[in-house]
Amino acid sequence: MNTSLILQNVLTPPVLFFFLGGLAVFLKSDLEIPSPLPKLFSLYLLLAIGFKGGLELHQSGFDGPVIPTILAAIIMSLLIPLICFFILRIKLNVFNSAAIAAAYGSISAVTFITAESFLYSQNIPFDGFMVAALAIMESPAIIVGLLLVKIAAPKERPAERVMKWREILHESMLNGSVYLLLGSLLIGFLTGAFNPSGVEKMQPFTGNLFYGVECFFLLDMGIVAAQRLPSLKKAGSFLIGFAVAMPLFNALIGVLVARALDLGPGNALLFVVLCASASYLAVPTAMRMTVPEAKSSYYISTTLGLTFPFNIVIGIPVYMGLVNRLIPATA
Amino acid sequence: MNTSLILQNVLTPPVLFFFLGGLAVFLKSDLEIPSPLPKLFSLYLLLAIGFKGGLELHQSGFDGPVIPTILAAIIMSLLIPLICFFILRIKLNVFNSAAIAAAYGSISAVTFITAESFLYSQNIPFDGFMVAALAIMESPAIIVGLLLVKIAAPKERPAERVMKWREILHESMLNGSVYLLLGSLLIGFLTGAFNPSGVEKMQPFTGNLFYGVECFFLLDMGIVAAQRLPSLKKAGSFLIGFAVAMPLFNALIGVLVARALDLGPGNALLFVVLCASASYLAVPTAMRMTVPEAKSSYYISTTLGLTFPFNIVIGIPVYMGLVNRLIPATA
Amino acid sequence: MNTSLILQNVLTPPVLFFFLGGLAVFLKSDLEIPSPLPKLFSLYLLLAIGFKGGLELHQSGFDGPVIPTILAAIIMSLLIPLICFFILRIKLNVFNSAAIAAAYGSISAVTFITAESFLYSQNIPFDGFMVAALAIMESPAIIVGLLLVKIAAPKERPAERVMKWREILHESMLNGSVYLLLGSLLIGFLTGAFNPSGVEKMQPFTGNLFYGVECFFLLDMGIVAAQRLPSLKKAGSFLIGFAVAMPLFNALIGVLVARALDLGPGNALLFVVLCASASYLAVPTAMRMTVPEAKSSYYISTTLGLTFPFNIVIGIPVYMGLVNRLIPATA
Amino acid sequence: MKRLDLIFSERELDEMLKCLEKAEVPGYTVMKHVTGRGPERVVSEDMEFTGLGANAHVIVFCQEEILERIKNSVQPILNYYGGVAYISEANPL
Amino acid sequence: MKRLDLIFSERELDEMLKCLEKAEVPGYTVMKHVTGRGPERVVSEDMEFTGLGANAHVIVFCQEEILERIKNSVQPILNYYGGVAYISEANPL
Amino acid sequence: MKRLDLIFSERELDEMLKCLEKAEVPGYTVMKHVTGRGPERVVSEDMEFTGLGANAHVIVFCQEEILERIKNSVQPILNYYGGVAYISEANPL
Ligand SMILES: Nc1ncnc2c1ncn2[C@@H]1O[C@H](COP(=O)(O)O)[C@@H](O)[C@H]1O
Ligand SMILES: Nc1ncnc2c1ncn2[C@@H]1O[C@H](COP(=O)(O)O)[C@@H](O)[C@H]1O
Ligand SMILES: Nc1ncnc2c1ncn2[C@@H]1O[C@H](COP(=O)(O)O)[C@@H](O)[C@H]1O
Ligand code: NA
Ligand code: NA
Ligand code: NA
Repeated sequence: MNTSLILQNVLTPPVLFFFLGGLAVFLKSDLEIPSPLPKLFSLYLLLAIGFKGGLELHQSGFDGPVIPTILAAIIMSLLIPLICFFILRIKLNVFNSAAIAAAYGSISAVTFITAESFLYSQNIPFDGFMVAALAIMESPAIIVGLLLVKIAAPKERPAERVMKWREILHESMLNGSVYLLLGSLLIGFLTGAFNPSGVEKMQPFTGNLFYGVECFFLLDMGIVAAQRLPSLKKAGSFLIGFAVAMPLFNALIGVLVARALDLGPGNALLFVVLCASASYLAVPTAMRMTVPEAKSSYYISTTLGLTFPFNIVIGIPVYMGLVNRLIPATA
Repeated sequence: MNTSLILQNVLTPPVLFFFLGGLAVFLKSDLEIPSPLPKLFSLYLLLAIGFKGGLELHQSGFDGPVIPTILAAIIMSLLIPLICFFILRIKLNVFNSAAIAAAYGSISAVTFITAESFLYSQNIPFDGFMVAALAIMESPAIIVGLLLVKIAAPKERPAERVMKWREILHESMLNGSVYLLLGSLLIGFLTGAFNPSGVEKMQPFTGNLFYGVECFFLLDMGIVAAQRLPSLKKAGSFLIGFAVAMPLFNALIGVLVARALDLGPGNALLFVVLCASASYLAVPTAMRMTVPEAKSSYYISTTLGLTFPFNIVIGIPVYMGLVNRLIPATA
Repeated sequence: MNTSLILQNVLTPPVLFFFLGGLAVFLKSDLEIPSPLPKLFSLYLLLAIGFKGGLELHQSGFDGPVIPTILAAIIMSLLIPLICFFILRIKLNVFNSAAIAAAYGSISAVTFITAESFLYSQNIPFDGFMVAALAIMESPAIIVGLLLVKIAAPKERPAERVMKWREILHESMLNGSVYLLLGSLLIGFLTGAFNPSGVEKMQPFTGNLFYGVECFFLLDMGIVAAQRLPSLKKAGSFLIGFAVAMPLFNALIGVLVARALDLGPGNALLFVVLCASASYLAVPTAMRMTVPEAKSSYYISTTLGLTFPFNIVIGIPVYMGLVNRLIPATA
Repeated sequence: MKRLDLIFSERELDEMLKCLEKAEVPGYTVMKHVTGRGPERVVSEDMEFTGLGANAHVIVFCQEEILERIKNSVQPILNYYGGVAYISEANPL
Repeated sequence: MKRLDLIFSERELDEMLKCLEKAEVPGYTVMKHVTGRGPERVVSEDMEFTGLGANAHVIVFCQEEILERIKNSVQPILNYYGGVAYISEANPL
Repeated sequence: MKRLDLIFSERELDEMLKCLEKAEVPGYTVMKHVTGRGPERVVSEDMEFTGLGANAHVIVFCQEEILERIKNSVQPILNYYGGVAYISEANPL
């Protein structure tokens, strides 16, 4: 059954374009999407996800499963980095462990989108408020990561580099992509509440266009991910194993929490994907600034070179299978 | 009443995204829309405004208020720079005064668009031919500015820099943004006349997408405007006062002219906004080339750092209040 | 009759925007579409043409005229470079002749799109499988061009530059634009077959937006083409003549083949345009890498500076006239 | 041989290149989208979309005698519009 | 006069420019979107969208005495975050 | 120490970087999207979209002995495809 889900997932345009991009690198085609075009897509996707999420949050209100789900999401993004940290410390130093842990505690918006597309193509309903969970899971993981550095490695850093709370909060909340996502969420919410004609006029841009831009961006992500593979090989088998096993483990915790929250299968899948995915936007940027001792090739090649493709291609349908098995469809 | 209009204006997506951009700068978020993406939006908006304006000009024809309105617009864009020049000369030299005067005589297309969006959300009708007035007000103000330099400052310039008529016309008519706007207007007109199927096929691009791109661009404009504020402070309180008082004064003249022209409230608001707004595209570019003696930080920080946000956020609803008061709604 | 068709073609938005771009260069306007924005449009158009073509290929299947047309297209793209080569050898060396010949054997996707838009505005039906012919005609011409160099100029090259088959195939099949077009074609086909909901969700992006982006890109192409004209003058009257006469000649062969294939007038025009157009994307890139001895200004200024504008403005309606005359409308 | 670095506003690029061509330089290299601060102006990336543009950085490798010719035509432009020009030693690899 | 070339990650650009301003340089030129490889890191264009950014290349033409001041404030940044700084001779045209 | 400036078509960038790596340079910096004119070609920005690309400007700071190694492998590429390479003096800050 899972193989049929995997096949159904693979044969959608976003995943196919992702393959096309990756294949271009393996075949040494000179296909290239020059900078800053990927940034355009990335900004657009964050803006559009946020805006749509805010709209739907306004429609759904804060009743029912909304608050519990968001709280659970926050707890997951505090808990997962701690688990990851202790596993990573087996082989890596404090700086690298904390940076990678933060990335896995945080989320990947594009993985989330791809999961949404998957649910659409399977005709499984889900709720817009899940985007709020998405937006809110970025910061806590960064905070945990930086705290781990602050606590575990105070002596290894020169005096002027002792981390300040102000800096930690700044990096976790005001990171460009976190800020745009949260801001657009708020704007979507306000627009839904006060300016219904604005909602309609945004729809062709944030709504109709979305799927196509997603495909275009995944084409680029395929190229980027494939170019990270060589440095993943250098990173060694411990990190390679981590980049596949950790998402599966996090997904398992996620599905149990989703079950406890009584989420329907659509929302449950999205919740699981949030737990299983790892950040390659907000977290790496924050870590580069605040923990330059960590090797960026480690947290980039694991999240982007392996976990991201794994989730996009195999993870989502596997997690769906997990959800179907563990959560009764009547929820 | 005006405060309610201001609130209604502030709670639309374009203005909210403008705030989001400005706030990013104040909070020192690293949100950034890298060059040349803003240029993409700017080119798109000019092309789309022009095309739609040309279409509607074709539909409305040149009867009724069209020709008088356009003539009045030209007169305003000749008159306003003269008034500004004499006010600015109190404190500034000929070069700076002429450059700033030209900017305030010219128009800001994005302010115009935002006013259109405001009218939409208020369900107030307006006519497409106003775009023709927009397109036509850019050049005369540049010509006046350059003439002022030619007349008032011939001795302060080295001989080889004496301005030639050819150069003045070139800068005022063939400036990239003026040219694209006028050209697209003409293409829209021709398409409306000869190729109705083309009109329909352009609609998803120039029509449906417009509002979303406007929001995206205003996000960037918020960032850009906020980054100009420090240099505005350096420019001193005279220019700060000028950047707020002048639009209000120009708006007042504008509303009286609109009344004399017997324009309906929608068209009247657009006319007023054309008078009150100041150029940060065509005019600065032209001035940088032909009047390098003028300090670019002066004409940029006033128009972009203060007048633009003022018009977008407070100006438009205030001018609407003015129009409602001075122009009977039956017009 | 042809002049009326030319006029009808000229008065469509794509051609008008092309003129607007070209005129900007002649009038020395500073209108500019900075890099990499043209690349964005170019990637988008290839992706969208490919995807739509793949979809329609899935719908039409491989029956009827599909396979014969594609075979004929391949033969044309092998034959035309040979003819061109022998004509060009009259005046040019082996390297230049081979490079230009390859360009004329290959195709221009934007010319093809403009022809499609022309057919739309004339209400003449055509089939989606023609895009497959388009996609497939790029590579053979490159192969022939490189073979001509391999065969005709082995002694003029240093030993380490002897061309290998591997390299020839790589440049002809894995060139970025060929790869993206073929890949998107395949993805379109697979999506049509396995993911109908994906088709619908791609439509706003690949379908509705297409015409507008085409216009925007043609604005840039107008600028680029006009900037190539000076170097075309330097290239001399032989190449100028070639750049106009060759497309006409190739069109004539094309229309006869189309007649033999029993294509309807819409498909016939597209087939003729494939024969008559010359490549300025895939072929120049491939030639720059593999035949650096050829002067790039030759193959760029002919294809882009003259043949492209000629086809866009005059060629398409003239070929339509030819098709109307030589192919009975009942086909 | 000498290396000349010219930095000035993109808007004067065409004029500047004409000067270089007149001085018969063997070649030149142009980097656009450059920002910076000089004695008079701050040029920042976020203003590029207005058409004010950024700076251009032009590098010329040439013989010393060509520099004299360049100097005469380029200096007035730099004086009027702003920008800097520096020379250093450079030899072919 | 001297020419200073600084190459480091774009993310430290603001901090670096503040150092230069403090050392009272007469001006500077910035080229962003620069890639490269150093002893520790490979910086490639395809990662720019993530916000990790590319390198910046900063050029300063100034008197020798200013270099001393720059050195003291710039060196710790380069040591901590990576990047290189080289000086050469340069004279006004 | 020495500074090497290489300017050539972006399309040869990978090949060129491989040469540098083989010569064991301590690092390099790459600026893409560079235009210019040489004895043979004009490279302009508006053609970048075709995939012909622009030039790349590569800077290497290294010891003199590495230059010899670079020269042997880089020179043939420059001769065949075009491009220039110049050396100047440079010292760490
Ligand atoms: N001392 C300097 N070092 C490096 N670049 C400079 C220097 N002075 C000026 N520039 C560059 O030259 C440009 C124009 O300077 P300005 O003379 O202020 O118009 C500035 O934006 C900088 O990019
Ligand atoms: N020897 C070198 N020559 C030229 N550029 C260098 C050199 N070493 C480092 N760089 C540049 O400095 C950046 C930062 O280097 P790193 O010290 O590895 O962080 C690299 O990405 C290169 O762009
Ligand atoms: N004398 C020179 N000074 C500066 N850059 C040069 C010079 N000659 C050539 N170039 C650069 O090298 C590139 C390739 O030159 P070419 O040898 O014509 O292929 C040109 O596009 C310029 O960017
Ligand atoms: Na996670
Ligand atoms: Na005005
Ligand atoms: Na052809």
